[in-house]
Amino acid sequence: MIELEVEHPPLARIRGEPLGEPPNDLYIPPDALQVFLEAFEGPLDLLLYLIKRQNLDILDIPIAEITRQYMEYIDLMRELRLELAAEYLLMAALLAEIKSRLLLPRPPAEENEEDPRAELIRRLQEYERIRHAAEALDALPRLERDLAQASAWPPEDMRKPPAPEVDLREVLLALREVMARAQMFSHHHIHKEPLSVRERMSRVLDCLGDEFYEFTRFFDASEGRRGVVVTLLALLELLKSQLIELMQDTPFAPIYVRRVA
Amino acid sequence: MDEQRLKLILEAALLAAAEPLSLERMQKLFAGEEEVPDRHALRKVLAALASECDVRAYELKEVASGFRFQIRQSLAPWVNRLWEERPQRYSRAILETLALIAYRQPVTRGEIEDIRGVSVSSNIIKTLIEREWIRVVGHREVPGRPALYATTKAFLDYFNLKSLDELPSLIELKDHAVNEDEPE
Amino acid sequence: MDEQRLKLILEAALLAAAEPLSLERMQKLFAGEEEVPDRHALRKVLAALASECDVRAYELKEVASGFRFQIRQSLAPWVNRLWEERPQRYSRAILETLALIAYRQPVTRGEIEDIRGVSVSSNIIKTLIEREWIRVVGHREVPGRPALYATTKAFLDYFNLKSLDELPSLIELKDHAVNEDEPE
Repeated sequence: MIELEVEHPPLARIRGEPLGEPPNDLYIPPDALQVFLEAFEGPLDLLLYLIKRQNLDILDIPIAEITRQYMEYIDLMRELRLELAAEYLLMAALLAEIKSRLLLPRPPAEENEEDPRAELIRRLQEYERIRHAAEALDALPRLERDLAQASAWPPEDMRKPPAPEVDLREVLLALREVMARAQMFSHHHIHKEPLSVRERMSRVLDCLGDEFYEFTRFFDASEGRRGVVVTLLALLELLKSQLIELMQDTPFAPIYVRRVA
Repeated sequence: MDEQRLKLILEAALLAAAEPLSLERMQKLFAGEEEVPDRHALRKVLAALASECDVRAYELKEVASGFRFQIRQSLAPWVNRLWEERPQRYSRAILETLALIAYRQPVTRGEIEDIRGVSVSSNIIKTLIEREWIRVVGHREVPGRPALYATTKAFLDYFNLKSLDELPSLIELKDHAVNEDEPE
Repeated sequence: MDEQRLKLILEAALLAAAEPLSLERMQKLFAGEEEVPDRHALRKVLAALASECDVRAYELKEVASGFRFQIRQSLAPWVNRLWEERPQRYSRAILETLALIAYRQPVTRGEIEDIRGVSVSSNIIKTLIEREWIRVVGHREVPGRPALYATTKAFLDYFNLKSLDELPSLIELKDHAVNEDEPE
């Protein structure tokens, strides 16, 4: 569809219309726009897209036209109050500057001055090469996705390469670090959550399988009051995170638990 | 599927798995294909693979949990020298992932990535599963049905814990630096 | 040591190691024996091993840190069904950053940002360092002494490459013949 419109550029249609009225060739449903913005890796990527879409030559970009289209995207994004990275605005300023320099009549003395587009073109080319290189890299066969190391079990009565020994303190130090980094310590609710509840959550999920399970079967009186509380908290936590659901046919009938399907 | 192709696929799976494969698990390799080989067909191909190994450094073994390729006993003296050099260590990434699974279980890989701010490679998960310190206890019912991981009994045993409760709470971790000189 | 025996030992070691083996490490397998095969002998046997793989599910591949047996790419669809975890996909941001480091190394974060036209999040750098695909090889002696990043052998191993020379070549740059009469 886009290709068809490129053959008959719908530019005249857009001119003069108030900004914010998305032109047809640019129309993207608002929901999709965030996705769309995320699809671009930055202003150079967006510019390259605009250029390629119209089969233009990077070496000879019609600056005025590209600037106009670029600005339409920017305005559209602003209109929808999408957070726009500063880089996009910087590029808009640069395009505007190049355009104005091209429009100004040049005194003969400055005839051999460099084309104001040159720097932009160089950057676009450089970025395009990297974009291709990234695609080529992604296409290389790689471990995990396309290849696996072949290995066989070690000989009888020989352990595999000895598994690394780990000191619990090392694990705790690692946790401290990651929590500090994520600033998880500031979340109040985590402090109070007893780990036994987490453990019980795993156990409940594990024994649920695909069947119904009677609610009371999770409670083991021999664990005492504390055990019952832990189980209840675990069930509530699982309910809250929508991993299980409770069912009861009629009031006072047995309550059943099952995994959310 | 012709036998030659089937043989290649089984050989590949056995060499990639690094653990014994049961016949059921081998059948799952063909999930979604028109023709899933039956146990009889699998056994026939495994027999062919086994006899081809006669000239190789490994043999096909059937153990309780399935089949695996195993290096011949006679080659043990040389293979042993492979591990002599370096005592292995786990990376910080593995330890952090393990700690997060212990404290936030049941938890998905995506949730671990959110907290760590770094993507977690499948190898890390595989290493911890192979060590039998974590396992899949379910799936979160969101698009992609990501696996939920939890720690195992073996994890508690290794670290000599009766239950997860014996791990310090996060607040304790924060307030008291982990004491390096703590007696064992 | 006769060649047949040497071949069996190398085959065993390569299948037991779970990581690429360098020629040096292969030689260490014979430490203490009267006769340690030289590199030439090892290469000869490796070539024989490689050609015997033609009919098998795996191939012998030389990557940056040594030799490994690896499952053929054509069998990946079946092998991948062994694992619950899908192999990770990498975002364009990560791939472009990695490509820039691979092709322009050593390079600073600022230089990467200049070429990509956007800022590079620290998560991307952290992920690449954690995967051990890149590392800091020095600092540029300018204000702030920014770190210089380069790729590692593990990067080459992962992407099935022996050296940076094997990276796909960059597309040619066309010369900028400025058109003086830009229509407007």
